[in-house]
Amino acid sequence: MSNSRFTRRGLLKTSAVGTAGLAMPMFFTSQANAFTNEPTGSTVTLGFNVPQSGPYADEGADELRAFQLAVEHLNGEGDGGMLSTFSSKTLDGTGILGKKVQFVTGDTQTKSDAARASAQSMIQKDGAVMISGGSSSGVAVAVQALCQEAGVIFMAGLTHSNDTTGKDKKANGFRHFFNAYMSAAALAPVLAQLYGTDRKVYSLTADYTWGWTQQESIKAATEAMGWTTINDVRTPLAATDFSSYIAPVLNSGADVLVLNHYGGNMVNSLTNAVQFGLRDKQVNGKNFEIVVPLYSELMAKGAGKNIAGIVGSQNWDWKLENEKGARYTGTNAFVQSFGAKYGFPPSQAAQTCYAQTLLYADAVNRGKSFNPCSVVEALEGFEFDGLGNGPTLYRKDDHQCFKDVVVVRGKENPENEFDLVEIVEVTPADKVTYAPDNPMFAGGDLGACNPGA
Amino acid sequence: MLGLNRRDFAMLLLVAALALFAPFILNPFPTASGLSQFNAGYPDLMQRFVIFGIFAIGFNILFGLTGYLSFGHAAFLGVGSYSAVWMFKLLSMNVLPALVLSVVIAGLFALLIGYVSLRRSGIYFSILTLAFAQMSFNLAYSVLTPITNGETGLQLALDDPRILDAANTAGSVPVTSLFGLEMRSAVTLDLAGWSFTFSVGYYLCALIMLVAFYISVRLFRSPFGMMLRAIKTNQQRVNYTGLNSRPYTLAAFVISGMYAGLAGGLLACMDPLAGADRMQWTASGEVVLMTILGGAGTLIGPVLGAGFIKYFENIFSKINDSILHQWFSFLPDWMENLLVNIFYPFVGKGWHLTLGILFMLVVIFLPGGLVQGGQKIARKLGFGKKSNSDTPAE
Amino acid sequence: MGILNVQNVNKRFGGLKALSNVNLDVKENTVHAVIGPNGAGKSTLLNCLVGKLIPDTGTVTFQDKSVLGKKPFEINQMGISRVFQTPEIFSDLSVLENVMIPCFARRDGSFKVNALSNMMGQRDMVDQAEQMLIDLHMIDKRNMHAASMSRGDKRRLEMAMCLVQQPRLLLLDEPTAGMARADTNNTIDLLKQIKAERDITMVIIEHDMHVVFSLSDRITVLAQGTPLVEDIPENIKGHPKVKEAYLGEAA
Amino acid sequence: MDAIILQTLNGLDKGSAYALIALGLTLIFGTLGVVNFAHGALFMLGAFCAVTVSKLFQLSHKASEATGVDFMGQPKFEDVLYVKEWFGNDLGAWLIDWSVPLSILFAIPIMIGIGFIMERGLIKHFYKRPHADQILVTFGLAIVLQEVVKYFYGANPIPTPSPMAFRGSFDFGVMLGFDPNVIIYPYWRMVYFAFSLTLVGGVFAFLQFTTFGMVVRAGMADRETVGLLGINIDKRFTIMFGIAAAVAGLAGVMYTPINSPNYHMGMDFLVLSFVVVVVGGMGSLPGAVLAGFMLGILESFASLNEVKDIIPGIDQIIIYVVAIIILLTRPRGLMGRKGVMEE
Repeated sequence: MSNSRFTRRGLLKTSAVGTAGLAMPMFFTSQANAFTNEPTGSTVTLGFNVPQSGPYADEGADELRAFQLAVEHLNGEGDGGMLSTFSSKTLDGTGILGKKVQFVTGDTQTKSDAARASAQSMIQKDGAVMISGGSSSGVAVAVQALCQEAGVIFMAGLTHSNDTTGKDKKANGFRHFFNAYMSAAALAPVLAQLYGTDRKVYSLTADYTWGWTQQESIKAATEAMGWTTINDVRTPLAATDFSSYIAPVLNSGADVLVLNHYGGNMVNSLTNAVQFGLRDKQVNGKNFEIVVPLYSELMAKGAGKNIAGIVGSQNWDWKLENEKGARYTGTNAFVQSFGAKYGFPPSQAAQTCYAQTLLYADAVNRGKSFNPCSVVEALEGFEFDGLGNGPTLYRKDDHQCFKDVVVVRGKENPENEFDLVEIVEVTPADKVTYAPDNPMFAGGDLGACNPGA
Repeated sequence: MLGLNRRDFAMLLLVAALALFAPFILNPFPTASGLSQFNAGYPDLMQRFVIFGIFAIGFNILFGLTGYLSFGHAAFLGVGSYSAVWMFKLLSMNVLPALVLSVVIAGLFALLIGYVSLRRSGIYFSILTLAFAQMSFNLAYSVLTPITNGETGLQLALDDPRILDAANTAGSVPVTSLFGLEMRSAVTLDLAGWSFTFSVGYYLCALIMLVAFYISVRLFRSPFGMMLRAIKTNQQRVNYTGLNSRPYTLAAFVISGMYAGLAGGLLACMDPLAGADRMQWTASGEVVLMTILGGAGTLIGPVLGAGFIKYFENIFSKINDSILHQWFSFLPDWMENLLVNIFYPFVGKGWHLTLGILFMLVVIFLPGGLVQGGQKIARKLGFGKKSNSDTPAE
Repeated sequence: MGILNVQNVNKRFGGLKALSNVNLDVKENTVHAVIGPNGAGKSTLLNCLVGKLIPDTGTVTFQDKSVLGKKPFEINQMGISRVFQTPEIFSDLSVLENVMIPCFARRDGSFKVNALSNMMGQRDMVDQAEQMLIDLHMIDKRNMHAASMSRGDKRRLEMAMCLVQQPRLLLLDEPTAGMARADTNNTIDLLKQIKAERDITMVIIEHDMHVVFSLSDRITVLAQGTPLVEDIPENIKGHPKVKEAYLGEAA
Repeated sequence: MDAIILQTLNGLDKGSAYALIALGLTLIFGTLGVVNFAHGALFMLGAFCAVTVSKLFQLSHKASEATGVDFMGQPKFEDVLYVKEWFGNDLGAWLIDWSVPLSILFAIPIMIGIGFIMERGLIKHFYKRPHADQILVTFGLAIVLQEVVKYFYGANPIPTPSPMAFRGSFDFGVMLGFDPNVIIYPYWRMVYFAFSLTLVGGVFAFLQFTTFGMVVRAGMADRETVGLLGINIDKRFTIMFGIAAAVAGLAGVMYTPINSPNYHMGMDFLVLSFVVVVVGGMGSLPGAVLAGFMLGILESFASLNEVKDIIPGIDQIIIYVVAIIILLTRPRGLMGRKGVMEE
C-alpha cells in the first residue's frame, strides 16, 4: 500500500457526496476533524429523513417539498420565501457559510429502527451534518438520540410528544413544533369559551407514549378550568375499527369526547364517532362535542366532512397572516413560494420543516461554524420572528420553541380541499409557556453538546 | 479442515473472504461519481447485512431443516435487543455480557413458545408462533412500556446505574465497546477516488457471523441436522425409527431462537436502541422472505437473501428525483424528464414496489431462490460443477 | 410364552367392532403370517402392536413387557420395527443417509443433540450402514437420492432401514402389495435371505397367498375381527373354515 | 346488560368484515390449496373501486368565468361536475350521494376480472409449488398492488361517506325498553351486517344447490378423483378464484364508509384474516364464518374498560390469546378437516 494514504476522510474529499467515518481513528493519528462530517469542500450536505412509505407517507412527501424549497432558497434560487421576512439577516442566498447546500433523503417508514438506519446512512455514507424531518415522536426521539451520539444536529420535524423536549431531550436536538402540553394549554380557554366550564369528558387515547402525554396534558388543562374527566380508555395502536370504544360513550354521561389519536387512528376514530351520530345528540342538556387536540390538514382531508365543527390545535396554518395580521409575517411569503412551486398551500409539517432548515442555516452563519456545539450555542435562547409563527424563542433549557398556538375548527362548508379548517383563536405564547421543570417534562437531561470528535 | 469437508470449507473461506473485504466489495464506485449512490460499504449497512445474515441463518436452521415455518421469529430478535440494552443500562457498556444475556433470554423465550407451538404442525404451527409474536409486540408497545419504553424504544440514559463501569462524567451517553475497543471507532482509507471505511463494530459482527455460519454448517452436516431433515421429509418414519421428533424440533426451534437473540443483541450493540417494531409480524415476515428469497435449506442462501433485502431498503429508498435528474442531466431535457418519470416510481418512496416485483420475479423464475440463480449463471459460464452454493441433500 | 403375546384384545370404532377377543402368540425366530379377507382387522391389529392404536381391553406384551400406552418411537426402541404397505423412507435424503438414521437411533436413543459432530466422520455408523447396504445388494446405490428409486428398491431400502436396527421383531404390512410378479419374487427371496441369515422374528400381514405360503412357519386366519384358526401352512391350505371366510377369494 | 348488547352488536359488525375476508381466503385455500397473501390486497382493491367510482362522479371542468380569488391571489374558477351537467342537478347529486352502493355494480366485474387474471396469470403456476413459495409470490403481489394504489391515490385515507339516508344511528335501546341513547347503532353498520349475511348466504347457497358448487365441493374434498371423472376442474377453480376475489372486493366496497380506505388497509386485515381462517379450521367455510363472528364479538368485549381493568392490555391481544387456546384444545381449529395444511 505504498501509494495509499490512511487519513481521516473528508480532508481529501472534493465532493460532498461521499462517505465519512463515524468517529475518531483508532490506529492512525492524522489531523482529526473538529467534528463529525466537517464540510471541507464547496458544499454542505443536509439529511432529510421523512416517512416515504407507510401511513404517514403523504405527510412525509409534504415535508420533503418544504425541505427542497428551503434548500433552493438557501442557495439563492426561487423567490427566497421567508428569507426576506426572517428577523435574522445572515441568510443571503449564498448557501450556508458560502457553501452550496446539497441534501440527501431517506425513508423512516415511521419505525424507530428504519429511521435510525436511514439517518446512519446519511451520516456515515453521505456526510450529512444535520438531520431533519420525521412525522412521529417515537422516530424523533430515536433519531435525536442517534444524532447526539454521532455528533450531528437534529432539527425535529413533526413531533408532538412532551418527551421529545422532556425526558428524552438531547443537547444536539431542537424542536420547532409545539407539544402536547402547549396544545392543551392553548385549547383549554377556547374550549371553556365555546362549550362552557361545566363539561364531562370521555377520552380515547392511543395506547403509546405520545397518546399518554397528550391525555395527561389535556386532562390537567381542562380540569383546571372546571371540566371533569369521567373516563379514559386506551385504544390499541393497531385498531382500525373504534366502534366498540365509541359505542359506550353516550351512555357514560359524558358530553365531550376527546380523541387523543393521530393519523389513521384519528381519521378512523373520528369517522366512527360521527357515524354513531354523537354530534347530533344532546347530553346533560348540552350539545355533545368532539375535540381532537392535535390536528393536521392531511387528517382533516382523510376525515372528510366528519371534521366539520371539530375543534383542535395546530402549530401553524397557511391563512394565519391573512386572518390574524402582520404578527405572523412570513406566512404569506412561504405560502406564495410553496404554492407557486407545487400548486397547493403547505401543511403545518411543511412549515415546521422549512423553518427548521432556515433556523439551522442561520445558526451556522451566526456561529460561523458547522460545529454542532457552535450551532447549539447559536440556537440556545435565540429569539426570532418572521418565520410565520410570530415572535418565537428557542429556549435554552430544553431546546423547545415557544410561540403562539393556533386553535382551529373544521369548516362546515369547505370551499376546496385545502381549505378544511378555520382559525378560531390564536393563543399567545405566554399562555402556553411552562417552567422547564414542569413535572410533565421532568426526568430528562440535555447533557452536553457532542461534536463527535 | 475444522471438521468440514472440502467443499464446505471452501465455502466458509469464501464467506470469510467476502466478510473481510466487504468494505471494498460493497464500495465499487468512486465517491465522487454519480453511481456512488449504489455504494453500500458504510459501517451501519454492512453491520445490518451480517446481523440480518445471522438472523436468517438461524431461521434457516428451523425452516430449512425441519420445514416448520415460524411466523414469529422477530419476537426473539426483539427480546434479544431488549436484554442487551438492559445489560448496557444496568451492568456495563461491554458488549460481551449483553450478547450472552440476549442469547440466553431469547433461548428461554424460544423454549417456552416452542414447547407450546410445536404441539401443532403446518399452518397451525405458523399461526401459533405468529400469535405469540404479535402478543409480544402489542404488549411491548403499550402495557409493558416500563420494560420496553414502548413506542420510542428502550434507550440509554445518562443516569443509568451501569454498576461495573466508572461513573459517567462526560455528560454524554457512553458508547458500546468490547473491553475498551469502541464499537463505533473506524478508520478510513482514501485510495484514488475511492474511500473505504473499516469499523470495529462491523468486524466484530462479521466475526460473530462467521462463527454462526460455521456452526450452522457443522449442524447441517451433523447427525442432528440429518435427523431434522428426516423429520421434514417423513415424520411417520422418524417415529417408527425410534426417534422422538418433538425434542428434535424443539431443539432446532430453540437454537434458531438463540440465533435470532444473538442478532437482536448485536443490533443493540451496534446501535443501543431496542424498538418494539423489531417484533412486529412484518419483521418476522421479513426473515421468512430473506430465507426463501436466498434459498431455503441452503447454507449461504439466507445470507444472500438478507443482504438483498437490506440493500434495497437502505439504498433504493434514498434515491430521490433530484439524484435521478443528476444522473440523466447529460441528456436533452425532454429525455431527462421522461427517464426520470419512468424510473421515479421505482426508487425513493417507491422502493417497496421494486422489492415486490423482484420477490415475484425471483420466486417465479428461480424456485430455489438466489442460490439457484447463482448456480444457473455458474453453469452458463461453463463451470460444470455447482460452484459456491449448496443443495440440501447430496 | 412367545416373544410377542396378544391376549383378549378388543377394539371398537364407534359402533364397529374391529377386533374381538384376539389372541396371538408368536414364537421367537419364526415367521408368523396373519391373513384374512378385507376388513378382517389385520391392519387394526398391527396398529395395536406398534402403538398407533390402543386396544380397548386386553394386553399386548413383547418380551414379557407391555407395549400398551407406549408411543411408536418407544416401542421401536424396545426392538420392534415396522415395514409399511407403501415404503416409508426419507425421500429427500440419500440412500446411505436413510440407513444411517436408524443406526444413530439405535446407538443414541430417541433423542440426542449431537449438533457439532460430523455425521460422515463417525466411521462406525457409516460402516454399519454400508455393511447393511452390501448385505441387501444396494451398495452401488448408496449416494442415490432416495426419491428417484424404483418401488422395489424403495421396499428394499425400507427393509434395510429396519434391519440395521437389529430388531427382535419385524412387522411387515403387506410388503408386496401393488408389486409386479418379478418384484414380489425378489421380495420373497429377500425375506428368505433375511430369515436364513438372522435371528429375527417376523409377523407378516399379507393378502398374497403365494408370499404367505413360501415364507411363514405359522399362519393365523382373521375374519371379522376374530381369529378363525391358527396352524402351520400345510394345514391351513384347504381348511374348510378358511375357504368359507374367503368365499373363494383364496388362490 | 346494555353494554353486553351493545358490544354484541359491535362484535357482529366487526365479525362480518372478518368473516367475509376469511370466507374468500378459505375458499381459495380449500379449492386451490393456495395460501394467498394477496387476499388482503383484494379487499383493498375493492375499497378503491368505491373510491374510483366516487372520483369518477366528481370529475369536473373549470367554469368559464372566475368567481373570487384562490389562496395565491389568482382568479378562481369554480369546478363544474360532469355528472351534474349530464344528468341534471338532482340526479347528479343523487349519484354522488349513492356512489358507494353504486360501486358494487362496478366492483363485481372488475374484481372477478382481477381474480381471473391473477389465477390464470400467476397463481395457477404455483399449485404444485411449496406453500412457502406461494406465500412469497402472493406477498410480492400484495406489495405491488398496494404500491400501485399508493402511487395513484396517495397514502392518506380517502373519505368515502355513505349515502345521506344511512348516516346517523338508530336507537335500539328504546325498542328494547332502555332509555334513549343507551344502545344506538349506526344505520350503515346495520346495512353492512345485512349485506355480509346476504353475501355469505349467497356463497353457501351457490356451493350447496348448484351443480357447479357440487363439483367444486367434490374438488375441495378430493381433487384427483374429480379430475379423473373427466370434469374440467381447473376451469371451475378459476371461476372460484374470481368469486373469492369478488367477495373480498365487495367486503371492501361496503367497508369504505365505516373507515376511510387507505392503501395499506389490506395488510392490516391480512394477519387477522389468517388467524380467523386458521381458528375456524383450514378449508372450512362455516368454520371461517363462525370464527369471524366469534373473534369479532370477543374483541368487542375485550375493549370494555371493566374487562381491561381485570386484565390490562387484553384488548391488544385477545384475538391471539383466543387463537392460541383454540388451536391447543382443538388441533384443527373449530371445524377443520384432517390433513389439510398440516405437512
